[in-house]
Amino acid sequence: MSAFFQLAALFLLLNVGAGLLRILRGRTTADRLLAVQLFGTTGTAILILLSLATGESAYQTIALVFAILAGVLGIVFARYGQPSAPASAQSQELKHELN
Amino acid sequence: MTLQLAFDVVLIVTLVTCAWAALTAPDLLRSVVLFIAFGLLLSFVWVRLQAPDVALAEAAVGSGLTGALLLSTLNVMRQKEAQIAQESTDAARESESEQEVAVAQDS
Amino acid sequence: MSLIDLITILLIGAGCFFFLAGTLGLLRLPDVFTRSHAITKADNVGLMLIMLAAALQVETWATRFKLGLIWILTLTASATVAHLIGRAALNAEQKPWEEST
Amino acid sequence: MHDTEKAVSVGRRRLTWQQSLDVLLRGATFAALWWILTEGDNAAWVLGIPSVAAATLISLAFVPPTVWQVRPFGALRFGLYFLSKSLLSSVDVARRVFQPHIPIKPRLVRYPLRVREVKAQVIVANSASLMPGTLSVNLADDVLTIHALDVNAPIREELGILEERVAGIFGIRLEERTE
Repeated sequence: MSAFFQLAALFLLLNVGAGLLRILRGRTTADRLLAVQLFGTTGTAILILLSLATGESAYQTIALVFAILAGVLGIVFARYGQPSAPASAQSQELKHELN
Repeated sequence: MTLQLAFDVVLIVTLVTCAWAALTAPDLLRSVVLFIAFGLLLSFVWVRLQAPDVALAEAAVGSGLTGALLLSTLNVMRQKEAQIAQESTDAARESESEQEVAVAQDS
Repeated sequence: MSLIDLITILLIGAGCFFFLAGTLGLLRLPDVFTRSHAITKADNVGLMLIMLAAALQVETWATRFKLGLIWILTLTASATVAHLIGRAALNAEQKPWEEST
Repeated sequence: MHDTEKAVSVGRRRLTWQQSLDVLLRGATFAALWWILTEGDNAAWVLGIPSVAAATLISLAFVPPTVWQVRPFGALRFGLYFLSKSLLSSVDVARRVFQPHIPIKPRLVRYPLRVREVKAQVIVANSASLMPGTLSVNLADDVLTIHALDVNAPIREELGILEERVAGIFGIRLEERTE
């Protein structure tokens, strides 16, 4: 069983690597935010799998910290992570289109 | 055993790529995001080295707290820069108008 | 191999499949909004399945509740972050992608 | 407090029995959290009881005691609906991204909410993000802006059901839409 958990963890780590590619290629701030979200969720899953593989329950606490951090970092990013653009003409127009 | 080795190799390759990208990123914001990602990956390294307490500290302080602080610093820096740019354009405009006044008095 | 182990393997396999779907969506979809769709939905279900598998493997009920707590935290966090990403992209005047036909 | 007969005194404030129920519930939640985080270690309660008491007092200082209006049956119904829909949503995503040409027709949709309570609106917005084909991107002035993955899907109907389920948690009755 331990080997299977390791394999699944390896697979998810490769997923994280692919997400890193998105950060590297992404042009907008929102793209990078997405990758951080991916890291939070996938990282939690990897840690749970590693704790199953080794039987070490301390890793679950780290998974808990990851889960909390993903939320905090996301909110901090949305607050500070971009030039504060007030609703300009174009976005007003976009909102108007929705009506 | 080989699976663990494969995990470690992938981890190290991703970690080093991430570190390199963070150092060479063209803008600071991307650097900070990559730094946070680097911290998360580094905490996996600590897990693999069987040091869960260090991993916990790395995730919470090294990645989360430092990342948030860097971001808010970046924000303050941007505001200062915008302020300075604003002041310099104001100053330029003022000196221009002074010159105009001087020209008007001359004639 | 016991029945519980078999179910665990199935659940983790399905979880990994959904994580793969999320990552593939992240790489293939055309704009921030659609990528956010993929990440938010697929990854949370993937995590849920892996948590269920882990809940079968651990011994105590306290640990099972802890896993549930982690899942709920991730769920709320990613729903909130998805909303914030969407709003940030909208405020930054990004037009949602539309098929050009 | 109008309900002086059944009031309980906590500190200088007088609480109705419903508000003291809220205080008790908060204490129970924090105690449960402590139990989970210490993995059921009985020895940890020496620190746990003061921590739980402190957490309850601090939470009361920031959020004054409120009256709970949650209907257990409604909450259960919402939970089951949410779980089944969120499972379907990821199947939907997987179905789309594994095709060589991704079948999407994304569009922004404005959905005027019928529920007025902010609590319920936030729950609607957040759970819409985890349901098939919808992602909430803005919530302002009782209007929810949704990014729909496929504009031809019955988005408004789905959101209507979701809204009813959320209203069911709090026992709110929704009026029929007059359009």
